[in-house]
Amino acid sequence: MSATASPSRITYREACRQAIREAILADPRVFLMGEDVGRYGGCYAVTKGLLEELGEERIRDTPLSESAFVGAGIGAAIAGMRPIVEVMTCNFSLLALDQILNNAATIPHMSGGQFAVPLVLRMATGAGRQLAAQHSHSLEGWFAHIPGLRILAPATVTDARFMLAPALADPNPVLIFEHIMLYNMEGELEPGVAAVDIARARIRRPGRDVSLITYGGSLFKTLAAAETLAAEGIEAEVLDLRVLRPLDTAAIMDSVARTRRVVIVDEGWRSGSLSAEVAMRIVEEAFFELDAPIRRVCSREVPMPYAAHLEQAALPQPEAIAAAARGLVRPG
Amino acid sequence: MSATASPSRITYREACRQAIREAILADPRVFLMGEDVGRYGGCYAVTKGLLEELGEERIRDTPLSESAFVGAGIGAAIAGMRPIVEVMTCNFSLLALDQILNNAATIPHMSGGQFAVPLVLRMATGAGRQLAAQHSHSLEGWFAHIPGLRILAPATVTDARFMLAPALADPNPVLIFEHIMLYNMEGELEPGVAAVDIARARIRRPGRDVSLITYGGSLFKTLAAAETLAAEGIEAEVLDLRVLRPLDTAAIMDSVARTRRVVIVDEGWRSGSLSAEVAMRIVEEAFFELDAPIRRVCSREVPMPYAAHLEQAALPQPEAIAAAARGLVRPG
Amino acid sequence: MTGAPKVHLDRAHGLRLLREMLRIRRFEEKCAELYQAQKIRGFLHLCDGEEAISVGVMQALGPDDWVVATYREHGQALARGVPMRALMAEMYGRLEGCCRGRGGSMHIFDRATRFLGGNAIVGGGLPLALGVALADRMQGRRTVTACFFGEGAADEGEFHESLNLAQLWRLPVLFVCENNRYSMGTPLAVAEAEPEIWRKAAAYRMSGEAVDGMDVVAVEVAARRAAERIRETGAPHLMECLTYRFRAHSMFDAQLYRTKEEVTAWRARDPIPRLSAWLVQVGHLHEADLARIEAEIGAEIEDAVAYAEAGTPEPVEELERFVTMEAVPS
Amino acid sequence: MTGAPKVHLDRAHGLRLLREMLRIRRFEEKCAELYQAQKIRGFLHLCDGEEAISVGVMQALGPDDWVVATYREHGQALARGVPMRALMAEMYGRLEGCCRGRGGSMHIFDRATRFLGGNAIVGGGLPLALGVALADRMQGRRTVTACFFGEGAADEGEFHESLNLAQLWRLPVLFVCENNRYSMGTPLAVAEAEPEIWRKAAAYRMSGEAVDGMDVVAVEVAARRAAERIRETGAPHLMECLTYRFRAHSMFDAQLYRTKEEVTAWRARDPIPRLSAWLVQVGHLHEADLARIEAEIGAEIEDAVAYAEAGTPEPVEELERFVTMEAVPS
Ligand SMILES: Cc1ncc(C[n+]2csc(CCOP(=O)(O)OP(=O)(O)O)c2C)c(N)n1
Ligand SMILES: Cc1ncc(C[n+]2csc(CCOP(=O)(O)OP(=O)(O)O)c2C)c(N)n1
Ligand SMILES: [Mg+2]
Ligand SMILES: [Mg+2]
Repeated sequence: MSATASPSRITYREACRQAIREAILADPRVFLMGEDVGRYGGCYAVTKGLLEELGEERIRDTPLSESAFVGAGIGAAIAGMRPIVEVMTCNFSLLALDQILNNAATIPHMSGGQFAVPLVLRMATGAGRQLAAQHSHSLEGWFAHIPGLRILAPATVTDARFMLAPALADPNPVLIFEHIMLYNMEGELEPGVAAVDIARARIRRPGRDVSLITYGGSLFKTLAAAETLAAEGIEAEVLDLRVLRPLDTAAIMDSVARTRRVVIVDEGWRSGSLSAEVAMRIVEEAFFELDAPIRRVCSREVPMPYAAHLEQAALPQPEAIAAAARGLVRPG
Repeated sequence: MSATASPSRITYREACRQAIREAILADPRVFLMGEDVGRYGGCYAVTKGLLEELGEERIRDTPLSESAFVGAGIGAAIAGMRPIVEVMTCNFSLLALDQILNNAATIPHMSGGQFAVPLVLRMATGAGRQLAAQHSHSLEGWFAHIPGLRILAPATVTDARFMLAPALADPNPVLIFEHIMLYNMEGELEPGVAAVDIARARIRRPGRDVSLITYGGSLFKTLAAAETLAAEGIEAEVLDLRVLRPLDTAAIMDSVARTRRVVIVDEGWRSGSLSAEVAMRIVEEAFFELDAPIRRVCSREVPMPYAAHLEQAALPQPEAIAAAARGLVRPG
Repeated sequence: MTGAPKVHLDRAHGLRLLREMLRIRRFEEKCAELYQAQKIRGFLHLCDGEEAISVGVMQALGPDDWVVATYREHGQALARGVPMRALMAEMYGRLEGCCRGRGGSMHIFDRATRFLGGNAIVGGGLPLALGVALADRMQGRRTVTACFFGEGAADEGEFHESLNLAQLWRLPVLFVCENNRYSMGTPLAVAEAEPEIWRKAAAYRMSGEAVDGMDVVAVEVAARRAAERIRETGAPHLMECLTYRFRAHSMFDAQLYRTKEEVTAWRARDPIPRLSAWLVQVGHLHEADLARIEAEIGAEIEDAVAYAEAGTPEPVEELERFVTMEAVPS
Repeated sequence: MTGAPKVHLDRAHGLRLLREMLRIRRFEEKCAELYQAQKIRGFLHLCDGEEAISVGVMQALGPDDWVVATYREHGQALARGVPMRALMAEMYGRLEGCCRGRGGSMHIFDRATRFLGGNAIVGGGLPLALGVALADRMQGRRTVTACFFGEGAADEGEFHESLNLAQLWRLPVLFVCENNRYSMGTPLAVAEAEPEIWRKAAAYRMSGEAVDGMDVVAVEVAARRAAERIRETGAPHLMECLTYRFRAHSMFDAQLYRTKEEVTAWRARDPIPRLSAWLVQVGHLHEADLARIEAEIGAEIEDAVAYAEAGTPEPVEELERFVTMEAVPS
């Protein structure tokens, strides 16, 4: 089944799988490795069937050893391959963080440009499935702090389908964060798109009254909030950052220039989340264009509880997003 | 040599040592463990002589295994001890980050309050000694993102000397970041201080024209900038955050209310550094009190180069701080 | 029955072992049902087939000893004495759960029985075990810390670092590897260059052994012998228990990676019928006993479910409680 | 001389080994001087006493093989053929350095000789070595990757994870442990429950051996034998080289942790006089040879210093160059 023949309505999971499959078929240097990507069928079933089709050389089940296989991916990228390394979920990426920061992100610069690390690291992120404190992190904001990395957060099936190829073409390490609540989502592939610009944010809903800036799993909550606001006569613009590093500052400032009011929605814990950086960029570059303080809707600063009502209370929700926007547009 | 009999002019290194020694002598539950804290005499010679005086039970050289001995510290804290664990420098703390985030910071909440983790983790941080990309990180901002932790950054000899006891008394994990450029610094212990309030920031220089907010190794650069500004008739207030989590937001807002202009100085890489969070707090709570955009002076977004001139170019410097402040107070 | 001589397997003890294993089995069968009914959510990992390990090991522990558990820990928790009510309520996400409903299936903690989690990071518990063992030793307590982990965890760096430190510092830890031959869908041989995990102990000059994990008495014998020696010498020990999980890794697992025949062959070694057959044979167990035990367990489970059903949600206002503690609990 | 038979130790080869070791020794003596003079800054780790290992191992490698190094890597770099000029200029922090002066002593990289760092995170290089070995194998190249690390690194989780993966996937890595008996100030026995590092190979069913690291010929013999087998089978090998560093860990080390006598005793096993005495004995080396070699090395070092002194600082405007690459270099 080639990419063009695929039905245009697919799940996010299927989009991820098609992208991986296509990349491996297209380039003998590309392979996938990670825990349970093969025999098990992949975390959240993303890679189901690929081992059978593509074989053990290209679909590699690794032992439980995040540091070793991520480091091996870095080494393989340096030595001519184009590995896609899957760290099942970002919760486990901490075990490989030294390799990512001190090797992948550092060797190109530190070696004076002698070695590049054309590596793609995929991982699931986020909460919402009652997986509790150790399995519900949103760590993409941390990775977005690291010079040398490109950080992507595909939220739509089109982005999930078409970000991988440009990520593999990037001579630098690219990390792709897939939100766990998106895998089951179905969507229409945008017609005519064959590659996504992995340098640019994307307006998902134009508006004039307030900018709602978000990414990843929070996009659909934010769009829902925008609907609510529209019913009240508030036209919110929804900007999907989708590239968390380097941030598309121009797109942010454009939107701010139009709306002069900003709410940032980010599933990370509030303090020190990416939302703060986005806000600070706006303060630095567009302070005098703001008509109101910037607001953010983030996760509550707690280890994520298992109980559904507490988990939902800890996460950003459409009502809170709408309320924040309303408070800016119609204060008092 | 008891604390009270110590000369009031000491080095930062000596202040750290005295604090550890005093804590171990005062409480049988306290012990120190980490790489080379004993026989070698400690990283940057902080713990020199303590093994000989206090013995192997209380001063424990560990193997090179950051995850295991930090996790062991967490377990020991849970089971009744009050460990001081030294991770030589924050550069190596990545290897223990899973233990810190998923166990130390999480178990108290996740267990429903059944277990506390009264652990102190010390580590060196920062750049300035030409140690290059893998040994020059400032990661305290990352840790300040984690709910459940208290993060301290003593900048003065008094703070280095008297933050440890309250940190050990805290029923929660406390991380202490000591900037590598401070160890050799001599200073006067503040008379009459016997414990530092580890909930509160501290004004190091009062002023009315602009707030310079900083912490740790950048404090003295910031004070130098304030001197420069004073000579030009600009009275800068220098606020030493010293507690990076939970931030002393009240102290920040107080200062902003006075000066209405803010420069944040932070040795972390600009994007996603703690500076962004401090700025966002101000935007959230005191937006209408600001007379000018917030500025920040951070490290350039590069793996730290070895060459001295490049390292200095990458780090925040007094001139840049003064220039940023000047730009706010006397724009155009 | 292998190793039996060292344990006095009288009727009472035999029935206790049987009852404990059955209790875990039935409890988890109920959990699977409740998961289908969406009463339990999140990830649910059953230890169906592996009950002999928790039950056998716990026989060797006293009330002051510690247990450090995995995310597949219902058996570990029940065998240790964590009350079933608190466990079930936890999985229901209720305030009455042992962790106020915050932990769920993967994060069972219970201070009263020194049950230190419930850890969903593979290998994440091993360093903790070192610490509680160290603390007890420094405080002059002659306890043992039983640290459970899967064979998959033996591939993580934490395993290596922890075994080294434990042996070096003579930390009284009983490392219990539940080798069920798969880490998720990855078979032993695909993940481990040395699939005989117990042999890795030698890399730290630690003592190690493999035990038939489908034989509760063998496990008990080995655990008692090990715990005794640990208490005496302080030196840790690695015990690999060979076992198999009869069910899926979690509730999201199509089990593409193994054959039905393999599962069936292992089911033939089910530790529960194995023990009960022996007990019948030697005259310790009669039909009526089994019926009574099943009835008692059934009643306990019903009670636990009722307790959980009647449980209350934690008030949302308490969401941030214990993010930082106000005092160290004692 | 142990193991000599397997290497044809003719005069030319004998002199080459001697020259290579001397070259490292003299180079580092110069570095120590330049550090005192503050021409070199940062951390500086000398391998004084350990030269036989790099020199011996590199004999077994061809130009297409990879080397993954530590932060104590001047010997590894020089023996591998990284030009001395580029190395010295690097330590001076000059644009002419192999890494444009960005890496310094701990981060020597050289693409031409496939010298992949210079890694200042203990154990951080092992996973990288797996990767280059895997890439070469997947691309059909029959190379060997020599991965150096200290015995302290053997305590890190990365060691464990890397050896397992290497053996499991048959990755052609020669793991070279430079066991100098101390990690900073921590003696072997204080850090390792099994101080014979080579024995840890068994935990992964990997072959392992200990070699006298003060005997360059023994190292060469073992490395050649191992490399040959690795090239044939793909299976990795762990080679522990027993050695000692005669000097401090780095330039900030009062060496409180060991006695002068211990150092003196080890100095008696200095690999350089050991080889030269043998060469003299068998008639391969004469006074004049030694003088000539020393003179040549002296000249090379002088030249390297002059080169570094004449070097230029990287323009500050280029600070951000290569933070992200514009293309993959080929
Ligand atoms: C560090 C880490 N990596 C990956 C996972 C995802 N994961 C959960 S269970 C599991 C398999 C663990 O296998 P094993 O240790 O053998 O225990 P078992 O499930 O067989 O009892 C994996 C890979 C995890 N929880 N933690
Ligand atoms: C992960 C990590 N922890 C700690 C350090 C600090 N450190 C630098 S060298 C060293 C000792 C390493 O010993 P070993 O591996 O035996 O190598 P040697 O220095 O003896 O050559 C330590 C602890 C480090 N660089 N990296
Ligand atoms: Mg298993
Ligand atoms: Mg060493």
